[in-house]
Amino acid sequence: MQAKSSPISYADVNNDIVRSLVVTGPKYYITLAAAISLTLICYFFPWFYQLYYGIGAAGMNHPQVWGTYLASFIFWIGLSHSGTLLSCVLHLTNSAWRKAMYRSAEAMTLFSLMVAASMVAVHLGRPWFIHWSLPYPNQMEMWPNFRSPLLFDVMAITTYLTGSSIFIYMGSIPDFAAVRDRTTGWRHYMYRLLSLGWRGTDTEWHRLGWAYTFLAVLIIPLAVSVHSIVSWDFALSVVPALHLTIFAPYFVVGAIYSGTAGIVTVMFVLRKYMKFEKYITELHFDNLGKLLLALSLLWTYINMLEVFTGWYSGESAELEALEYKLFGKYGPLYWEMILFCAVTPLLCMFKRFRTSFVPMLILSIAINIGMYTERFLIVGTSLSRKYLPDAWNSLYVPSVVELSILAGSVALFCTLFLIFVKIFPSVSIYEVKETLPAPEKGSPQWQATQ
Amino acid sequence: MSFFDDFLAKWREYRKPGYYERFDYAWTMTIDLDRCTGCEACVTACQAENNIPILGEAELAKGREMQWMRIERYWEGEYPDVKLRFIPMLCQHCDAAPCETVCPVSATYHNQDGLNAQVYNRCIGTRSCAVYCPYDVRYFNYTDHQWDKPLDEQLNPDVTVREKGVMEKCTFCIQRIRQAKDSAKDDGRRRVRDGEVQPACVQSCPAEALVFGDRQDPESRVSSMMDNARAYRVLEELNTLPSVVYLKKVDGNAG
Amino acid sequence: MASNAVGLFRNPDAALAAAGRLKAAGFAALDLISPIPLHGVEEALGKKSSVIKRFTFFGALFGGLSGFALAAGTAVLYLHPTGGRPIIPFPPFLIITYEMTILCGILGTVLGFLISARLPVIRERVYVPEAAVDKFAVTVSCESLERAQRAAAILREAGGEIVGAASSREG
Amino acid sequence: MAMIDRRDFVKLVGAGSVGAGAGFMLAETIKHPVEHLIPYPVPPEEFSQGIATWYNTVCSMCSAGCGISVRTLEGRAKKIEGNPSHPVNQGRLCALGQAGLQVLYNPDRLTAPMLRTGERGDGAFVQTTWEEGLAEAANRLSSLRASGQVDRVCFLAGGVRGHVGRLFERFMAELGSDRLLNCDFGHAQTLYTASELFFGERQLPYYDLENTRYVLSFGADFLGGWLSPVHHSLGFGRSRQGRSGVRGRFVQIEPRMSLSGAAADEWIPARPGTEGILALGIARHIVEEGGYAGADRAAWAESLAGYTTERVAEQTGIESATIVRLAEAFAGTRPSLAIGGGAVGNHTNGVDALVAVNALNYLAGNIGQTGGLVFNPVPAFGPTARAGQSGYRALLELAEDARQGRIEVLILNATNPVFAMPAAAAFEQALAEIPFIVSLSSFMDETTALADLILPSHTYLESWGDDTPEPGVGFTVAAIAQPVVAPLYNTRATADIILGLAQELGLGDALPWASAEEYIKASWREIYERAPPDAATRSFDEFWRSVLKAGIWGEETRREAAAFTVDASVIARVGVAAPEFSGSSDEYPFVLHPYSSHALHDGRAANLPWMQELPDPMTSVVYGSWVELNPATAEELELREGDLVEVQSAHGAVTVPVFVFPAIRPDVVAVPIGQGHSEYGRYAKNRGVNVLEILAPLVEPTTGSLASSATRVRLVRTGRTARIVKTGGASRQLGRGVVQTTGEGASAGPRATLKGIPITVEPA
Amino acid sequence: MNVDSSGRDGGGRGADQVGVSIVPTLRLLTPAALILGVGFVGLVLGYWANAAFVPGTTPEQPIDFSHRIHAGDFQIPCLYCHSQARRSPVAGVPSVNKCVGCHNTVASDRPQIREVLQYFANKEPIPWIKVHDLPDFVYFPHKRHVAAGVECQTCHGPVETMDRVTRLAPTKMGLCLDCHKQHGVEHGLDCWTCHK
Repeated sequence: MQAKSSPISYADVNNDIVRSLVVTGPKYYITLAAAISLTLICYFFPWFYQLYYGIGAAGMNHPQVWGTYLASFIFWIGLSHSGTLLSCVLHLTNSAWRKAMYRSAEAMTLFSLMVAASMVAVHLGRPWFIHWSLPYPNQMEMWPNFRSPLLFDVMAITTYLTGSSIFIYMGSIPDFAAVRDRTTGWRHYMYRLLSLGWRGTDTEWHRLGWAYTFLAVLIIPLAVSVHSIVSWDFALSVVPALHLTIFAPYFVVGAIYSGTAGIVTVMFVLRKYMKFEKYITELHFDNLGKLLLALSLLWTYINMLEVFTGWYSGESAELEALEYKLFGKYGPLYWEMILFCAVTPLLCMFKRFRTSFVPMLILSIAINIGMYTERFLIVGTSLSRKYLPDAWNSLYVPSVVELSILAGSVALFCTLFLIFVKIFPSVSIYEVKETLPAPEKGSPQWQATQ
Repeated sequence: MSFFDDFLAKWREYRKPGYYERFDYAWTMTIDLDRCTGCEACVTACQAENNIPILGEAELAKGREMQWMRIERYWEGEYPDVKLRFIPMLCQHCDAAPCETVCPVSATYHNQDGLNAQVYNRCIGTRSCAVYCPYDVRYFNYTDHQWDKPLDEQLNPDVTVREKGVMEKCTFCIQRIRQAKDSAKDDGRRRVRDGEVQPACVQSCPAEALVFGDRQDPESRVSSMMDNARAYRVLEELNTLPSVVYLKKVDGNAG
Repeated sequence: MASNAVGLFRNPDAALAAAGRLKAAGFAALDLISPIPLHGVEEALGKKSSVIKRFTFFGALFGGLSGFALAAGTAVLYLHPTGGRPIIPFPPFLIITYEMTILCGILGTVLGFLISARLPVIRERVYVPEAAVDKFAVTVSCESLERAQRAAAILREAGGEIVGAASSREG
Repeated sequence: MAMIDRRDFVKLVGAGSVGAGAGFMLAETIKHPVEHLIPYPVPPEEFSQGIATWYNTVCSMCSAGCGISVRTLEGRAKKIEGNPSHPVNQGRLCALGQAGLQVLYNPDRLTAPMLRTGERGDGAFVQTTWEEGLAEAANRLSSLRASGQVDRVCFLAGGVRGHVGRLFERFMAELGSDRLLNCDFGHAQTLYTASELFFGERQLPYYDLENTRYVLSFGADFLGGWLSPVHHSLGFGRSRQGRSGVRGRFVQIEPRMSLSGAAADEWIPARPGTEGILALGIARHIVEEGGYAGADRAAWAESLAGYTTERVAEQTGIESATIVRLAEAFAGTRPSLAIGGGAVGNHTNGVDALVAVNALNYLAGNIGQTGGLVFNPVPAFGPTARAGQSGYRALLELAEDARQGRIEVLILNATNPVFAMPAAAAFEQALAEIPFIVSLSSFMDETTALADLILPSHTYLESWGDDTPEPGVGFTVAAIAQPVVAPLYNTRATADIILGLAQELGLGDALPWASAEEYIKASWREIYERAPPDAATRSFDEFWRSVLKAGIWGEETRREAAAFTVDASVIARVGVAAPEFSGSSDEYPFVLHPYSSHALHDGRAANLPWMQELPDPMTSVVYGSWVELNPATAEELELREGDLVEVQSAHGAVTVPVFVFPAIRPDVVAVPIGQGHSEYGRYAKNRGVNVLEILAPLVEPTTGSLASSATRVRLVRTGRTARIVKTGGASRQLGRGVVQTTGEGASAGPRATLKGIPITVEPA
Repeated sequence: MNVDSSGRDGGGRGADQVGVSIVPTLRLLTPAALILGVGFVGLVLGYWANAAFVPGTTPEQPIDFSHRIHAGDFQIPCLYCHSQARRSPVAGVPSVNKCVGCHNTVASDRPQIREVLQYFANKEPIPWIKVHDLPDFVYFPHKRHVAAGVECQTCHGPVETMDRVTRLAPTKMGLCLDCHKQHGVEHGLDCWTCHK
């Protein structure tokens, strides 16, 4: 006998979510197998070939020494930007609609960060020496160069990775406990460990609340700093069209933008295949849609700024770089980006669009394609139009290896996410309960009155 | 107390910008564009001295050329009064080098000869230095290069043969500079004599367009060359303070 | 031998009320186990606020200092003059400092949380699994069986259902 | 936790030992592999490990004869640099010269004597020993001698200079055949003839670029590949900026801008073949208005009467104003210098044109002047083989004789006529008629591929020889070429091979030397006995060693500038006819301008990877060949860079990609010579096209040398495109001030400030 | 309780049995952890053992030339045979005729010496095996160090006591740096001093 006022009761929440963890159909296993094999074939095999042959396996040349690997790196970092950041912001502003989706959003952050980190290794010429970029005592008495923007990256990403993984874990402790009680065998033991023996006493709740808030407060500036730093990899150079002060906000906005679009995609998938229709509703897509609209406008604005400042400088190098970007060999890509990231998102002005799932899915994917293009253009166009015209030699075209690794990185992300949904309750049990009426009690406003 | 003073002193030293100013040499190359004929003797000289690999047509078609010393060519005007300008372009060994700050592992830095050093052993191949270099004079080993036997017998034992994944660039023939310093030490001299060191390109230049020396020494030939109204640096507006100084081409009328 | 009284309630208010009565009756060692964080428990049970913020603060402080020390120290240990900048330039090192501040701040917070919430649990404690679903449990640990029975009585009349089996378990 | 029971213990031990094993192996695998230290059994003198030894010798990559010092380490040649004490290159060296190392260490060298087994030209050879090889050749020769048909033996040499060249002459003389031909494509035969006709001696004067103030160059790419580029570059540099206050001016007159054209202050594209006429136009202006006051003024006036400024302007396509300006500047600036060569000499009026250039020098009074034309003393060895170059016509005769079966044996050395002759000459087919061909080449070039017997010779870095630079430097110099490394393969020095043949043929008493070294030494004894000043004090051995050490020997014997006058008959003969071209201008609208490419020269360097990868200075193209078009022409034909076109002449066609070249006459197309080898090693084979194939067999009447610039062609688009591999990108500066220029006399100005903004403030 | 029991798939484990301590899990994991740990320790030990007890290389040389006899007992200075070290970057192994120089009179009857003479007779080099081997891409001029009065033993160990030369420890960058720091070598820490 459940509370009439609401379709779902506390118990249902537990049941549904525990079921989503323990009950696994063949479809899941097939998908997982597909994802893993794709990762192996498209990601690891080409990478090993590249390790053997050298970066020459990719299409880069002189002076176009950076290519899709770096673009993918920025892209994945960007994708990672919404999850935790959004979750933190919404947690602090205590908005109810966050609660059903933040867990998977944070997971997205985590895994795209991991993929991004792996792209660094793929990008390096001698990845077997990648540890030299970490500060550790060694017989060579050599240390990394802390003046380097790339080292800022190393620091920022490690911090961000640590931070967001801790954040997602802390949030899941009570749920682990709940799952622990309902499972048997190895799962039970696993969750026992993961839940650290959580009981849900008032003290524990109280401490968790504090810690969680502090983490949120710490992570917001961190997230902002991370993508600013990534932008400085470019902005601190003296390359025309990269040496721009606007770059940090440009990157951050772009990152949150693509990240939010990513969340939409993930939400759709979860809703559809994990049977979370009850929890992930029009409300979420509506809000995310609004967010997307706002972000797209902001992004467009900064993009126009970039073009304008470039043109207004009137300096030969800047102008050339700009012209090449807009109308050069890569010109079509630029306009494709404008279409996907500046024009189509305007559809979000209509509530009917925002609240219809499939169109939102398509939009979100389109946006991310556009954003990838943006990253590619940043890397691709400016390097091939630097100061000395004589060096503008040959066009950079990504090689098969590069493209396959790009595809493989997506597969890698999917693999990680698929494993995640079977270990983490991908919808937060206790926070969803908070949005429900207490058993035998009045309206959902109940705990708001406290 | 003394420790504190010591600390302060060190602090001041390390906070002082322009650290390069206290180095004991400031090797400099001047290139007289009015003498340069674009004959590219320097290019081959560099290739022979520094074990620069033979790439093959395929690699070059991908635009992966490797010439530490390259000749850039710029046309001016239209037929019939058209002019072709040559300019030798090599690592400018900037005092304020953008490439140095960006390397995460300090594989490139400013060494005691005031040179922009590239340490192959340390390089992990982020290629960011090449991106940061406004002169595009850093070249990346996209793969291991082969010399058809017995061409490898020519390789210079004083210079490393670079492996794949490593960035490389002009060193001002550091091996020759070391040689000169060595012999200076041998006959008990403190410093290298002017003209004692000549990088391969300078040595070979048929038009004597290239001059090499220490600009700290006011008596040296480079100093006198730099003391010239035609002297300029490429992309001076970037304030990278290059150690390569060009002398403007004189645009003569045939009268 | 100590023993516990555990009362299960169907809604938080009842549980809170019961807890309040117990407190009034001089039972100190109260725990209110709930599936969701309850607000206002502090007042009801008079628990003092947490020490986590100190951990966060000092963690961050340590991080900041060590961050700059790391950057500057390593720069001095092996001199690599780069780009005409000083050996110890501020702008880049401040970024390192910033990142390290946040990193250690986060780690400090986690530490603080674990310590102040007495996690992870090594020796078994009183636990009511229903309270992880939709019940609200009030547990009292008493030094003697008599007091436990008294507590149980109070809980019962507050409308709680006594879960006897949960009593007297020592890990 | 509980005690570990036995099974667990075993597990643990297992894990531990497995780990240990793994660790041990890991440490083992990352250890260094075994390397060996191989000492010399008996080290050569002046050898010392890890320290470089420098040997001075002579460069023979081109005909300039620069002195080189080769750095050797552990018996391997590491680097070639100019020999500082050699007056020609004074320590400097061009790209081609430095690439000599890749001749020595070329992977495609012939490593041992070989006999042809399969059909001619299908490249099937079997290795043999030197004894057999020499015997084989000797049998052929001796049988011919026995039957008194020695004149059916022909020696085709590439124009080796010095005593090795002499050895060939003596060998043929002893053999009794007069068929010794020297043919070197790059050889400026018309230039020699021109100076013979005008100055009355068959050797080149010394062009004193260093001290001149005004140079009129008629088609001579003196900085690129003409005669002695390194020495000319030295002169150019010094004349430009070497003297305070004075800056030499250079004017280049040629249809397609060459390296020298780019370096010049003014580049004047006269109509191809009319440069000589232009020269006479200038000459006439000097005689008539320029105030020429020589005794023979009348004679000149008469013979030049036809070349009025207007007519010349109309013939050459250059404004009269320009002609006048040039004339006045040339006559007005002292000292000035006119040089002619290159394409100008390769027209049907080549010799006349070059004579005209000489006349110009005469009229401006540059003869024998510092900064003008200085006569060289007679070379130390007397006239050398190069002077006796036999041109295209001689080769045609040879081919004809071959067809008639009048050639039994052909000996080839350092020459590749099959590559250098136009297809119209059908030289290859002619060779097929020769029963026995011996090649002394060190590479499998097109001609050697047709040989029956290959006796591979050393490269110049392994063999003995000597040389006098040509043209000289105004005084007598000679240099000895010595081996710098031990021979790499089972090859022999050319001289040794010839001497060996002589032994086999029983000419030992006439050519008594056991080895090339001995021969060279003996011949230098002669020079020594020509009594150098301190011959009394020094023994020959000291002399010999000192020359080897210095790598150069010279006498300060200049020819004092005797008042030079031209014979009236010569003056009367001065005159340049309009050039002839093969093919009518409406059928074949373009004049083909083949030029020897900067890196590959006449194709001899096509097997050197460094040269293949050396970007062409004007176009930055590497590997492969191209055809240069004026932008207007390209526009008109709707051709863009990389479009494949067929360049058709009346005598053949080649298919090449288009390169739009801003500095070439619209009615001229230029194709570099050097690529298009069908043999000659992995780097050269089947790459680009050989434009020489399609040349018309027109000859310059006086010398009988091939008029290689006298072919007209048309372009036919194929519709296909090919990527031109080049290292350069955009070719305009876009106002970036990369190459900055200034007006003349700026050098006098105040010091430029080079201090950038010092980095003292930082945002923090 | 019906609410509570609804949809319970936890195998009906009673509420009362649920424990919260993490200890059971740790217990469960102990053996695996132990095995891994021990394995790792083994790895480290094995690596160290190889480095420590198979120090460098002690190769079998073509001629077992004894430095103990020559440099130790007979006190022949190093630079007598390795004469290049004084003026060249490489110390150099003596040429065969240097050996023969002494040995065609000294102890020329010993079998090993006969081998040397044999090598000399047919003008073959002796294929010595390199013992002291720097890492690649390092430039170490013996000349400078000899001139600076660095004892050969500093890097090569007490060779004069070895019958068969062995490399005591692999030469690593740290070694060079320490020495350079100790003796305050001018710019001794500049990378390009050794790497070019």
